[in-house]
Parts: sequence; structure tokens; C-alpha cells
Amino acid sequence: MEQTDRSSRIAWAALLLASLIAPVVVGFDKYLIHVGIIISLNVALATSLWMIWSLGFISFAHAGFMGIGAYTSALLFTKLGLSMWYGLWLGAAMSGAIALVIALPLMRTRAVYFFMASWAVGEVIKRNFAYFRDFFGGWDGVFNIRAPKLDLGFVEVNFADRLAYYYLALFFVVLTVLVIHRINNSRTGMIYWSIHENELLAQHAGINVFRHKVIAFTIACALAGLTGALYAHYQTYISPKSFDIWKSEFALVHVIVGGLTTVGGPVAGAISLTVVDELLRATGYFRTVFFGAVLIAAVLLLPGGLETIPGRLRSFFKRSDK
Amino acid sequence: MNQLEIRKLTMKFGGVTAIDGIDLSVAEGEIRGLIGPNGAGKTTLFNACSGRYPITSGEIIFGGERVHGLKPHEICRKGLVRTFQHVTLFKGFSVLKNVMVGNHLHANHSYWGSLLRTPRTRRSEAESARRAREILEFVGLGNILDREAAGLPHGHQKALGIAIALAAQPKLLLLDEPCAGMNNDESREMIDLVRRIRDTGITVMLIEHDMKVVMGLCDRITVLSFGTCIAEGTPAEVRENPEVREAYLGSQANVA
Amino acid sequence: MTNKKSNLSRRLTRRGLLKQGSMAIAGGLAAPAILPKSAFAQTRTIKIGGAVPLSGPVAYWGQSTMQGFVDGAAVMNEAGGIMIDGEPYMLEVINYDTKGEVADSRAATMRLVEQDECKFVYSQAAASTVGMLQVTEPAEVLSIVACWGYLELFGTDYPLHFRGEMSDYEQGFAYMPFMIEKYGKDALKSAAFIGPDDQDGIDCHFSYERLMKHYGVEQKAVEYYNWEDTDFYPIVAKTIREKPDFIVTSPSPPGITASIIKAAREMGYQGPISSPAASETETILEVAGEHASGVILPVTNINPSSPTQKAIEKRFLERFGTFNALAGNYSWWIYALKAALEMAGTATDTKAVAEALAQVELEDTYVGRTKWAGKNAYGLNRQGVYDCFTTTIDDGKAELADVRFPDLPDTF
Amino acid sequence: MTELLQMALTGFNLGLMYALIAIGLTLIFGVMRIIQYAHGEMFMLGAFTLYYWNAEFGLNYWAGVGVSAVVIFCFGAILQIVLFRPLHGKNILYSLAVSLGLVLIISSSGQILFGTTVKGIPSAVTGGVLLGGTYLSYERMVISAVSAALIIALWFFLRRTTTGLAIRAVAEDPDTSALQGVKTRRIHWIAFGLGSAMAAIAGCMMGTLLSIVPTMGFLATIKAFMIVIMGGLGSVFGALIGGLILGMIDSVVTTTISGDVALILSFVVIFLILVFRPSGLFGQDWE
Repeated sequence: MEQTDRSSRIAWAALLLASLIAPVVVGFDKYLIHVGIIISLNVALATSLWMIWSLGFISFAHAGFMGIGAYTSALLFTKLGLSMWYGLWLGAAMSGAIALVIALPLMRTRAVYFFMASWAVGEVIKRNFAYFRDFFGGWDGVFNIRAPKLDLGFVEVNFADRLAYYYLALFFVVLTVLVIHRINNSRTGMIYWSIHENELLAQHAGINVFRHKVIAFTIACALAGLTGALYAHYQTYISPKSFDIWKSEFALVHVIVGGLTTVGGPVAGAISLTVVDELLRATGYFRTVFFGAVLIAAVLLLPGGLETIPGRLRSFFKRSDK
Repeated sequence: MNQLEIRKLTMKFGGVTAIDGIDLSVAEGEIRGLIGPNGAGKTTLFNACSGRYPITSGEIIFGGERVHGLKPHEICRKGLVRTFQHVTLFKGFSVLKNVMVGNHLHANHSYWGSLLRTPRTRRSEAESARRAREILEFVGLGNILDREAAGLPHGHQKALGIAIALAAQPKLLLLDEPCAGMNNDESREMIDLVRRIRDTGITVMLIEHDMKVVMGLCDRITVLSFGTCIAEGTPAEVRENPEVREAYLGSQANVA
Repeated sequence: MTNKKSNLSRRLTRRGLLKQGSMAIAGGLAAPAILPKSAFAQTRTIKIGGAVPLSGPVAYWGQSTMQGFVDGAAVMNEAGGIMIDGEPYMLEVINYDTKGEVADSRAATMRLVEQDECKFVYSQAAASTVGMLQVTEPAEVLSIVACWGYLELFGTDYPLHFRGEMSDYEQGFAYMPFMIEKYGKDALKSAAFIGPDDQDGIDCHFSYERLMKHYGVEQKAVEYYNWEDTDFYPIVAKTIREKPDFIVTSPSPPGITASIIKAAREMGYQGPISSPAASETETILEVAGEHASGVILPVTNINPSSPTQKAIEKRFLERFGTFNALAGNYSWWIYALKAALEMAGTATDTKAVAEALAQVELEDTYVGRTKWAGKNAYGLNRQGVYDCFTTTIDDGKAELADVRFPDLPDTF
Repeated sequence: MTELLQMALTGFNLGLMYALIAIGLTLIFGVMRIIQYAHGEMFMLGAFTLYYWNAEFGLNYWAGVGVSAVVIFCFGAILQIVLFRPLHGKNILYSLAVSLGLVLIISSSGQILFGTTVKGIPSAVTGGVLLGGTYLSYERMVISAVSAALIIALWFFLRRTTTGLAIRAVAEDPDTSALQGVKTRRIHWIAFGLGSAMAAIAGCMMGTLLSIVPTMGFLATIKAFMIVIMGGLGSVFGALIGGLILGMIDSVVTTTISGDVALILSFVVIFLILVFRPSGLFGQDWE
């Protein structure tokens, strides 16, 4: 297994430390903490999408499965009063279960056809939320999905407070990235990338490609469901529009701009593009135009994505100090 | 006991009969040659045995067990492993990692193990790396473990293809044109490698166009033409067989 | 009716484009992108924040709303600002785009309330309103929005939330009397409703259901199209099969309204068709062509006629390079807020300002007389009510047919 | 009975119009394996070019359609050369990300330039006849005829002309056709330009039928991709059949049940087609 070399281990530790002390650095500015939470959720979504990519295909149903997790957790709360502590795991489980059922036929398709079939799956999921008005609330969506409380004996933490939710979201994001990082840097990751590199040879080397594809898809969608539940309890309101095709596309864009070959890619992509989107908010009409321009520039001017920057810098310094 | 028995195998692709009722059996520890003009159905036979394409009718018995209809990874686990005519490797991986994917089969793989990095998983990964190095030494690539597979010269890529197959600890190894595109020295090395593989107890069946290699290496040779088996026997018998000469060795008869 | 030449001058003048572009850049980029800022450091200022859809499918309404506030603030600042118990306050309008999405609107409102410390905010359309209210009510910030549905978000448990645009229900009490006068009560026994299948469409239908019940009109058919639809033949065919006396489609933009009219007329349906959200008669005439007759648009004054309306149009054309009737429709909000601030004598106590705003009645605005109502229906006077200008289109000609203040029932 | 006839007729008209949008995509998606998400934006730009040509400046309608086709052809070709050529041979996801960026830029700058007000293009052909309850609008007939004619023209172009054959060769196997002396670079921008021009023409046709607004492109992209998938990659005939299927589903199911069900149903149909016939009804294999 490639041992993560020392410099990337330092990079991960630095990133974790930075995100831990970020609220203090920004002087607890509530709005910037909100941006931090949105970054965490985008990182989790992009990284779980990247896990599917490590097997060689891209799912456009990712926002749909995030929606399943969100709706499960939201309805458990609004209809049964179960707090998010149940909603998180049941949401992830539900999302994973449905992913498993859908993966069995879905994995028969290949490359761009999988891409289109997953797009159809995403659309069907979203429109079912909209169609069944009485159960899912239709286009009106689901209201007041309140954040949970946690009784730690000596203090009771109410996660409606934004700072508390920031660290809660951070905890689950770190958990998600760690799980995906661990899987990727292990034998399982090697099998995934072998399927990515050459599916035919992998099959003839004794790897049950279909089974691994189904399992990877299920895990990734379960993690997306987890992110969905976190999203629901933070936004306190969800509607089918929150999980439409654009969310899947932006998650994909985060992975592409960030970089396709290591876990660092989606993380870097999600952080930088979420910040860019927020910075552009004040530009009114031109916001989407600028974002589109940044996206195209990133893809054309930085082949291989943001993750190649450390490598480029290293080679740049090596060349200059010769 | 026969390692592989093929009875009345027929392969049809939408009206085209690529293989028309072939009977073939390969004894244990033998090096069997499979020759015939292009389009005779050689590679199709390999595809049938490895489970890549479903067979139309007939039976494939490997080590006494029915294998036709199984999926490629199931057949591979039973010990029937093949290489590909056009070099297929995990291009982005290092030489060592290519082979470690190969011996993934016999290292027990568990998701929890990967997730929690249990000592058992770490030990089995180290073991897998050790065995991969052994196999690479065996095929003569021991010194370039960390090179990327894509950048290797043709000869090394062919050897790596075989190393990946060996990693799956085969009982029967199907080699699809191992010496294609090789000069004399490389061919001689490949012949030596195939002999050494056979000496470890692995039965070998290989498709090859280079007559010197086939005649020098194989214990018995099967000749296919238009999807049927027209001759089978020792290299000497095959060379003399008039049908073979006419169907395949026609123009080269006086040269051999 | 404006001819071709003039609407070109109105819509695509070079000056207009430059102005529009530069205004957005000046207004937007000048502010350091993410850190809090204030333009008028020296004199006291009141910040008014806007979380409106400036891009995306609902941009048309969002931009009109923003123009109303930006223009109003500029006019008031030129006149020396607002006098609140003897102190002049300048107005500063900050706008953020919400792309018409709930989550984005919530983020934009958070930034307005928490970072820019706005005490008064505005928004447009259901999605941005829903996003905004989750932030403004707990933070006790006063909001003026346009939202035709989500009635559960209205009234006593959201006390600082004003709806500056009449929903189809309130508008109906000017529209139905006009229809009865024009066609007679017995010609209007049954109606059919066509609307988009999103929350706006479902809410508008709910308003119409209540209205029709009030006027004793039987509702024959309810059909929903989805925004992905590009052809309205199937839906209109299904609707006119029920033979309703008249059809209402809401909130359908001008283009879709025109397509529905065209399909209905082509399939032989002659009854009146009305669309309260279509405020562009030109599009309807261009798309529906000679089929555009028997059309009733109880929206707003599409072609400015009164001196106030003409003055507003001139000012908007100079400032923004474009003007559409909806911008006029929303232009009175900031003046109502000004009156409330002066009446309450405070720029920070939003509860007092809200109490004052509920009593504000304006006379001479783009939409004539305005007041706030809804005490019985929603528990608080939070629903803006104003003159309803009904335009009719008959065989290719659009004209203002009626102006009346909705005579709301006392139950409202 | 008349209802069935009306449904069938509407479905047929709708199908041909959708097919017109999709065949452009077949060229780009089928030939160059570029997932061109901004195809709908070309559709929108085509409609607005005709709008400014015909409705604003009052010039001839059919000439306008020609002009918008040429303008968008050049625009598509330039886009291919500037944005997509550097990505050639790279992972397909990069071209997808660039086309997504294009969608954002074109649709929102469309809103800024053309204004957010809804516009309409007066139809060149008006009137129609009521055949026992079923309305035959001349305009829809003309549009269906134009669509059918264009589809057939493209089919012949790809079969009979040298450029057409070159395009199909590049679609089949770019390397070999390059070896045969086909200037693949030139073919790429021609195919891209042609595909965009087809979308522009579809934009003009649909623009006169319905209203136009800068954000209408995305809906056309959804329809185009649905059809190309159903019909099969790179197959013009497949795009025609896919278009007709989608048109029929939209017309019949919307009239009988509801619009929502029609949409959900069409996505389910796509999913099943892809699962059981992985390369679409008539498409050739992908790899």
C-alpha cells in the first residue's frame, strides 16, 4: 500500500488544525461559521462522490441519495419526534439500502451509460419527493427540522447554536473523509483502482467486479445520506429543489476542479469552490457568470486539478534552487 | 488425470460459428500448443475457457469440475488463469502493485480489515507484497518493482502480464501469443520462462504463431482451422500431417 | 400600444446596458467581498438588506424588487435622508443574490443580518422568502416580501413579516367583481385552474379555491404543468374538455400564459382566460398573435398612465436603463417603510416599526392607494392591499379596463 | 375518438421537435464523446438571434432562421477550438465540467444582455383547421415538416457526403481515420458547429411556438439527453425514434394522467433502456 508520505500527512494534520481553530480566527463571526458548515457538508458530499469515481464511474444520483438521507431524518423528526441522533444513522442506512437495490440493475451499465442511468435515478428520486405531497410534503418541503440536543452530564449542548453545529459537522466530515481515505489506502482501494484502470483484467485476476461496484456504491450513497441528514437538521427546511441535478453537478465540479486521483482532490475542490461561490455572492447578476468563468479557467489552466499544486510547487522549487 | 477437458464445444456469435464442436483434453503438467491460421478460433477458445464469453453448447471440465457458465473471476479462483493477446496491464500502477492485485485472490480481503487496519490485514498485505516480489524475481522483473507499468518496454510488459497471471496461483495457465512482437533473444527468454513455469507443476496451453517456439516448446500440439480441430499430436506428427500442412503449413512446409 | 421602435429603445439601449452593468458592479464589487462594510461611515445610516433572486428562473421578479429599493433609497438620500426624531438617517441598500434557492437565501439573509447588521430586509418569491424567514424572525428583523403561499408562515407566529404583494386571493376581490360586471354572474358558473406544479402554483390554486368558494363558482378542473413542459396542448386539451366557463392560470409568466391562450383558442375554447402574474402584454401579443382575445390580466398597470406612474417610469429608465410594470408594483414598499420609521421614531426597535408600518396608508404610489389588512384572517395587519389595475386584451389590442380597490370581506 | 387523434397528433409534432433538438447532440455527443451540457444554450441563443433578427429588426423570418443557424455554427465551432480542443483525449469529465461552466456563463449573461423579460417571436405561419374536434395548426405542421426534412438531410449528409463520412469515421475510430488522412481536428469543429446549428434551428422553431427566456436552454438539454440516450449514441435514426417516444409519452401521459407522472415515467423508461440495452436502442457500443 502506498504509505501516505510524510508531507501529505503534515498537510492533513495542518488542515484539521486550521479547521478546528477557524471559528476563533474569524472572531466567532456567525456568518463565516455558517460558511464553514457549508464547506464541511460540500467536502463530505464531494469526497463520497469521489469514492465512486475511484472505481471508474461517476454517479449523477448523488444529490438524490443525499435527499433520501435528509428526508428520512427529517420525517423521523417531524413525524415520530426521533432526534437527529437516530435520523443520522437511519438516514444513512435507508440511503444505503435503496442504493443497494438500485445498484443491482444499475451496475449492468457502463461508462457514460452509467452516468446517464444514474442521472435518471436522481431525477426519479427527487420527483417522488415532489409527487407524494401528503407524505413527503411535495414541493412545499418539510419545515422546522430542529437540531438535536446532547446531554453530556455536566453540560447540555444544544446544536441549534451555530458554533456547536460547526464542530458537529466537522466531526462527521472528518469521519467521512477518514473512512474514505482508509478504504482508498488499503487493499480495497487497490482493488477499486484496479477496476478503474482495467476492468477486464481485474475480472480475470479473480476480482468480483460487480460485487465491489455494488458495495462501493452502497457505502458512498450511505455516506451521502449521512451528509443529507446533517444538511437537513442544519437548514431546518428541505424541499425537492434542494436535491436537484445542480447539487450533483456542483459536487462533481468540486471533484474535477480539486483533482481526481487522491482524496485531497475533492476536499481541496469543495473548500475552494464553496469559498469562491460565497465571495461572489455580492456581485449580483454576475455571480453565476463569474463562477462559470472560474470553473472553466480552473479546468483549462490547471490540468489535473488543485491537488497537483503541491507537486508543481515542489518541482518549481527544485528547479529554481538547482 | 486430465487437467482440462473440452467436449463438443460450440461458440456462435449472431450466426457466425467461431468454434464448431471441438473436443480437446490437456493432461496435467503438459505444455500444449494451440496453432492455426488467423480466425481459426484460438483466442475464442481461450475466451470460452476463461468465461469471458458465454458458450453456445458443449462442456468445459477443469480439474473434474464444470466451469462453463461461470463468471471469469470464479473460473480464475479455480485455478484456470489466462493472459491476453494485446498486453493488458494496470497501466497507472507500479510493477509491484500490478502483481499484488493478482495475488489479491488468496489474501483474504475484508472491508472491516481495510477500514480498521487490523494487524491481520497488515500482515496479509505484507505477505502479499513479499509473494509479489518473489513472482517478479521469477519472471525476471525483480529489479524494476517501482517503475510504472505503462513505461515498460514491450518484452517486460509481456512478462508482467504473465506475472499477474502467476500471482493468481494457477493450475492451468492459458498464454495468448506470449512471444508476439519479440526478437530472438526475448523469445528464447520467454521459452525458458514457460519451461520454468511448467516445472513448478503448472500446466500450460499457449497460442503462438512462431513455429520455432511452438515446435521447440510444446509436448503436444492441437491445430485448429475454421473452428474445428483438424489434428493433434507431438510436434513431429503435426509437422508430417498432410492436412495440417495443406490447411496451415502449406507454403512453409519445405522451409521447416 | 407601444410600437416596435420604442420598446427597443426601452430595452436594449447602449446607455441602459452600460448603466445596468456598471450599477451592479459598483453596488456589488465595491463592497469587500466577504468582510462587513458600511459606505456612509460618518452620518447615521439605516441599512436595508435584500436577499433576492438576481439570477436563475425567477430573476425577472427579483431584479424588479431590487430596483424599487435602490431607486427609493437614492431618492430619499438625495432629499437628505429620513428624519427620525430630529436626526437625519441616510439609507444604504445591500443586495445579495439567492439564485431563487431556499438554502442560498438563508445564507444571504444570515450575512445581511449577522454581518451587515441590517434590521430591515426584503425578498421576492416563495423560495427566497422561506429561506429568509428562518433567519429574520428569531433575529427580530423586519422583512417585507412577496410570497403568494406558505400561509402557515404568515401571521402571529411570524409577527415581523409583511407581504407587500397581494396574493390571488386578495386580488380576486377586485378581479371577480370586474368579471361579473363584464360577463354577468350566470356566465361564470364554473372555472378551471392551470398552474405550475411547484409550491407557487399549489399556493395560488389554494387562494383561488377560497375565492371561488366565496363567490359560489364551481371549480371544474385543476391541471398542473411542470416547468420542463415545452408544449401546452396536452394540458389545455384536458382542461377545456370539462367545458369551464372561464380559465384562470397563475402564477404563469407572460410566455406560458400566451402559450395557454394560443392552445385554448386553437382548440376552439372561447371563454375568458385570465392570468394575474403576466405583466407583459407585448409577449402575449407576439406569441398568441390573433388568438389573443378575451384575455384578462388583473396584475398591475402595465402601461404607466397616471403622472406618478410616468414619473417613476422615467426615473427607473434613467437609473436602470429598463423599466417593467412589476418594478412599479414593488416601488411603494420602501416608502411605506420610510413612513413607518418616521412614525415609530426609532431605527432599531423593529417591533415598534412593525406596529407603525401596519397602520401606514399611502395615497399616491405606482399602485394608487395602499394599506395593510388581514387582521381577522391572519391575526395581524400584514398583507399589503392596493388598487388592482386590470388590463384586457381583445383581438390584438391591450387596454387598461378597470382600476378598483379590492372590497375585501370583513372576515379578512 | 378525437381526443386520441389530438393526442397522437400532438405527440407526433412534439416528437419531431424534440428529435430536432437531439440530433444536434447526437453529432457532438455521439461523434466526439463530449458531454455537451450547453447544447440547450445553443438552442436558446438560436431563438434569441431569430428574435432580434425578426421581431426586433422586423427582417424576414426564414432568413432569420438561416442567419441564426450560421451564427451559432460559428459560435459552436469557436467554442470547440478554444475550449474543447485542449481537452481532447483527456478524461471526458473535464469536457463535462467545461460545458457546465458554459451553461452558467451563457444562461446568466443571456439574462443580463437580453433582459429577464419574457419575449415571443411572432409565428411566420398562422391559422389552422378544425377537423372534427382535432385542431391541425399549420404552424405545427410546418415545424414538423422542417424538422423531418432536417433529420433526413442530416442522415443523407452523414451517408452520402465526404465530410459526413469523415464525421462518421471519426466517431467510429478517430485514430484509424486520422491515419487515413482525415483531418480530425477540422472534423471536430465542423461536427460541433453543425450540432450547435441544429440546436439553433430547433430553437427558432420552438421559439415561435412558445415564448423564449434566457433560462430555457437547460430544459432543452434535459430533453435532448433523454432522447439521445433512448435512441442510442451517435445514431440519427435513434434520435428520431427517441424523440417520437418521448413526444408520445409527454403527450399521452400528460393528457391522461398528469405532467409529473409523464416526466417520472420517461426517466424510468430511460433507466430500463440503459439497463437492458446498455448502448441505447440503436446506438453502437461505447468503448
